[in-house]
Amino acid sequence: MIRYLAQRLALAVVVLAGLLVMAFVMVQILPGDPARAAAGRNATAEQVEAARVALGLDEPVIQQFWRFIGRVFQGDLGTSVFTHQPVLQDIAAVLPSSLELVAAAMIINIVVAVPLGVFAAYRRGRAADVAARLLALLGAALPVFWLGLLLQLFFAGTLKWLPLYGQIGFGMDVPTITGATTIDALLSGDPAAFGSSLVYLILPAITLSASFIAVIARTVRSSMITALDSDYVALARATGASEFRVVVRHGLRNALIPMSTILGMQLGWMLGTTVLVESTFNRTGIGAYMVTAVLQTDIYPVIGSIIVIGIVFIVTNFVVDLLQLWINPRLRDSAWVRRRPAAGIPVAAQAGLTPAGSVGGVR
Amino acid sequence: MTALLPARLRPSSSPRRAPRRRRRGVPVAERIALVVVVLIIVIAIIGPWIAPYDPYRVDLAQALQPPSAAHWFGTDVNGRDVLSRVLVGAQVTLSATGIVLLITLVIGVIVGTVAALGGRVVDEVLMRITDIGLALPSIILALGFAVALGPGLQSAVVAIAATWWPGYARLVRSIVRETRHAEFVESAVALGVSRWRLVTKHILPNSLDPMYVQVTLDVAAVMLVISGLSFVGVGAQVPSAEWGAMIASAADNVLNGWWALVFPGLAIAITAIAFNLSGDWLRVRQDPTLRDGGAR
Amino acid sequence: MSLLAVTEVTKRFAGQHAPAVDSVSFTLERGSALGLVGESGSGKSTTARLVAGLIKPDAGSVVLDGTELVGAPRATLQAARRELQFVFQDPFSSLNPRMRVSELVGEGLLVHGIERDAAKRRDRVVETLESVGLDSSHLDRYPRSFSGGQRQRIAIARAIAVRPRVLICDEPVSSLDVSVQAQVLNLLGDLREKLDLALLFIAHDLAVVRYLCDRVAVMNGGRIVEIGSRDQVYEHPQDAYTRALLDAVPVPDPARERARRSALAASRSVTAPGVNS
Amino acid sequence: MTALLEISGLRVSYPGVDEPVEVVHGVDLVVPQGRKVALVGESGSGKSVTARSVLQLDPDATIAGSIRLGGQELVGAAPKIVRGIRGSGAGLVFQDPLTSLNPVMRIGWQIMQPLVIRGVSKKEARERGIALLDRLGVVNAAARFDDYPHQFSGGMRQRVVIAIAIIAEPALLIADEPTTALDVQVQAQVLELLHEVADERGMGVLLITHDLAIVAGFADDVVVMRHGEVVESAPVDELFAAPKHPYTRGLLGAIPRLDSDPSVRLTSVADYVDTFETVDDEPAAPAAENGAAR
Repeated sequence: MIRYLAQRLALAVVVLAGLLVMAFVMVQILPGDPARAAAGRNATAEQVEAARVALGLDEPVIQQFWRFIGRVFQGDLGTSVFTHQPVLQDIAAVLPSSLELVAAAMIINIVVAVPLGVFAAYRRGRAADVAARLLALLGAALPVFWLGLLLQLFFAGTLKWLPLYGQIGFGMDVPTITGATTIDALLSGDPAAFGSSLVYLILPAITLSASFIAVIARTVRSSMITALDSDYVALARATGASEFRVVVRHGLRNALIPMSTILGMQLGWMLGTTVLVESTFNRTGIGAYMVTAVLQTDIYPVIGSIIVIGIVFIVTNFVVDLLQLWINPRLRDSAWVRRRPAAGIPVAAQAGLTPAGSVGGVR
Repeated sequence: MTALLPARLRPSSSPRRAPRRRRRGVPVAERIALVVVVLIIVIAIIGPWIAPYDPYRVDLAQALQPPSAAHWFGTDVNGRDVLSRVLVGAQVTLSATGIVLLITLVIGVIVGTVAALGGRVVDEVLMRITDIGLALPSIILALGFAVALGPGLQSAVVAIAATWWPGYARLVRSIVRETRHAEFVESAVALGVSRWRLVTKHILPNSLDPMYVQVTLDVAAVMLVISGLSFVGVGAQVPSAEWGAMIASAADNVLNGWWALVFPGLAIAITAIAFNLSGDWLRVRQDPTLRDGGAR
Repeated sequence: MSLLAVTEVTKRFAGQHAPAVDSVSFTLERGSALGLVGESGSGKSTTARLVAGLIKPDAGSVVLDGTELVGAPRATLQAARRELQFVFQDPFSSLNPRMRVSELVGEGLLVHGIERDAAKRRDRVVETLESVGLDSSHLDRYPRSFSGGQRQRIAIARAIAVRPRVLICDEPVSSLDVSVQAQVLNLLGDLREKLDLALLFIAHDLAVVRYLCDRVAVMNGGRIVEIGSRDQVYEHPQDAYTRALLDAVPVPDPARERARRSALAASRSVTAPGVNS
Repeated sequence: MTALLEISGLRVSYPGVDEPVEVVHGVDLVVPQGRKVALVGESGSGKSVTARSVLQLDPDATIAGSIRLGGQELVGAAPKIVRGIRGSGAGLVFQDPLTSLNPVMRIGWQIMQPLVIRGVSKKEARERGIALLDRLGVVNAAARFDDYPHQFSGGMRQRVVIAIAIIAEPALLIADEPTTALDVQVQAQVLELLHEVADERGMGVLLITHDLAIVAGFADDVVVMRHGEVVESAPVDELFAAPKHPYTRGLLGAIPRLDSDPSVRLTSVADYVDTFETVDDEPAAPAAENGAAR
């Protein structure tokens, strides 16, 4: 167990270090002169030079790298040229809204995908299976942003059931406490605003979850099939256990192992996919923030967002690794972990042919 | 020569469920998908010649015309013929996708093979690099590259390729490692086969099949990222007929010009479904437990 | 001088406490058959791979016909492989699925430069196939169209095509049905005589080893606990482990088995319940 | 001697590519109360399919004929009746103890399950489980009751599987190659254990195996199957002393034994009956084309 934990922690640290190196390299290869950018358009040569020294750009690369790392650990991700705010402050303002969207999408994802996968496995080749396969096919093929626009067209345009886009109904306002609109509405004790913000969340959340549902349904289906075909399930049946008991207690419990790994990775990927969804639905969030920054060639917000999303990804996956300890008793046995050939690779990547590409959403 | 029977009675003599959905030859849906794939590739090649109108000619008088006999897919907000743009866009989107996959495949196979067959240190270093690549969604990393290289289809292609290869390297590595420890490879070593022959004749031929499947399945995935980047304005730029960019320019008129939005999206969706179905079919076909007789 | 002399060979795998193979020594004479028996995890398969040079030992020496193979340069090892061939346990995974029978059996002739001419090589392949009970009609087929027994014949043909002097067989019949197993055992016995082959035969089945081998080594926990002639080991086992092993082997004779059970029950009532492993 | 299990005219088929494929063609078999019957055959003989059809564990299989367990007809019986006899009418032990235990469940839970689903209190089920495990030779059974399967060796796992199979006190135990995956010493222990437990509880046993040697010491009656049909069935002494069917003679002659003269050549089934080696993935026609086994 200790060995497993150490292994997973070490991996997380290595990935984090790599992430920072990559972020630094990106800053280095950027075209244009950061000193000039910092000094402003009309700066004189001396001013630019002064800015260069002030930014430490005259130092050797290695030294610059350590300064960069030091700044990151102090929470200094640079300053946005356009908002003139520290990047971390900007991100703190927009991230909760994205997390709210991701959480909603995750709930839809699990609620729809797990039962679908279980039914598809149990009734292989029949209606539920065909539905799951169809969904998987569509989920992997429909462009997220296009799906969002189609949903707008249908539910907002034609049926007029749901709002077209935005964060909350016109004329309503909630104080910014956390940054996640639904929670802010709840905290400020405004049920109307809360309802409105929930309604505004529906279409974006469905859009965001669409491509992920398919993957979870497929994962659950295939691990359920493996479990249902196994000797231990046959043995459970042979002792007279009911089908429900066989499917849920024996099958689903085993299906949780690969499922939790993939769900963990999906959380990170969903945060990435907000880039497309938030643009489509005009929501605030880290995705929209990044797109704006890219279009304005505003370096630090982009790099900062990459670091933050990367950290969220690393932390989530470490939490999932901890969770696996609880689901999979074999991991508590250090001898077993050592014997396992590829302990360093996510179970998801070991599970089948497709590497991370099968996690769903837009990579 | 397909037979479920002996497979279920094989060594453990415990009857296992055999996959149900097995028919002779290619199933109908997959057969259609293969035809569509061929059709799309043909369109991507000859698109510019069969387009009825100039896909780039702006004619504001013709803006947002609904589908009609003259304009089957209608016209967009600038009065351009949507059908022509979709046809020409096939070339733009698919060639960009193809280039990404080609770069990815080459890097992935080289890195993966070196990691699998090289020493432990080499393996460890290469795999940790891929870990980082896999720790972030491609689209996020691609945004990073895009801000470095400036918006544009080329930088989108470079960005996606740069972020996509780790998955391939991972896949190649795990397959090659598995193949390397297969008994027939050990048998070749025992026979006295040279290292070169071992890799080229025994290991690689038995490792690359899953790669073809992965590439086919990834056509859809890569295409979606390219069009996604174009959609948010980071990929293909304004007049381009890239499908994602077309959707982006139609997005502002969702409610009064659905056709400009729907048709390029359908083009993406149909292409993606066709490639995915073909990939699934390839996967089933090459799976040794499902493979039918017949020498190839 | 022995054809093959293995001395004090030891191998410990990374991350394991005990060595998988611990100071194993034995010799193999020209044309003789040595059986290596043991339960799973006894190190018998690892020993076979160490001898064949598929794994490098941590210590010890393997001398084939006067040539030291441990630490030998590639070329020496390559040359030795012509003399020393290997047949694997599972004929479903030990044949490259993408090669035809002609290529599989001819590969050794090709890589050792024994028969460079394609037509002559083909003749040799056919000749070898016939010696294992297959024929030229099988040449252009792939392994998947053969049954387990036939595949094992192909694997044997592949190994003997280069006319080795030592054939190492790692559990060659344990994945086969009884009736097919007998055929393959008889084939190995015949080939041994016809080609003057020395056999190193690894098996967990003591009866199989007794049938085929004139000398037997019993392995347990990476060590050889007893080695000797067939009669010596089977009729007068010296080591307690060997005796326990022999006692556990069932014999297809109801009367004998009943007698053995009642003897066992008698001894059981005296001592505590059996080994728990 | 009343018949505990009576199978007659059993036909089992599976959905095939074009039409159902029959793998068991009219098998008759009787397990009398308290007797041990061995069902012997090589791979593909249909022995396992026959045994499993008693509990109807494979939803794909189509079963015809008659299977009576303790007088109760099971073919065509309501699912509820079939489930009722699983565990308490007949218990099942599989070949591979590595795969027949759920890896994420404590072994105690798995042993108790058959009792708990029959309404026995958890406390009592636990006590009985520990007692049974102790009886089956698991040292320190109470302490190991809450371990997970991967913490057990193969032989110990097989004891756990046996405990699961017999805890609900079935009248019949079906053991499907219970020792094939085990080393020879553990095999002897497990067989002996099965023997003792069956005698103690007066259970009938149906042992499925390919190994005639273990049959000799275990079974009272032997049924030999080949290609989905019974070729011979006889009391064990009779069968070994004077096998009637040439296939049985071939099988017996093909086994290397510790008590025979090693210079006497093994015979092969092919010396007695026409054989073709069945070819995986390519039955019928291609097998005939490949029929080169000699």
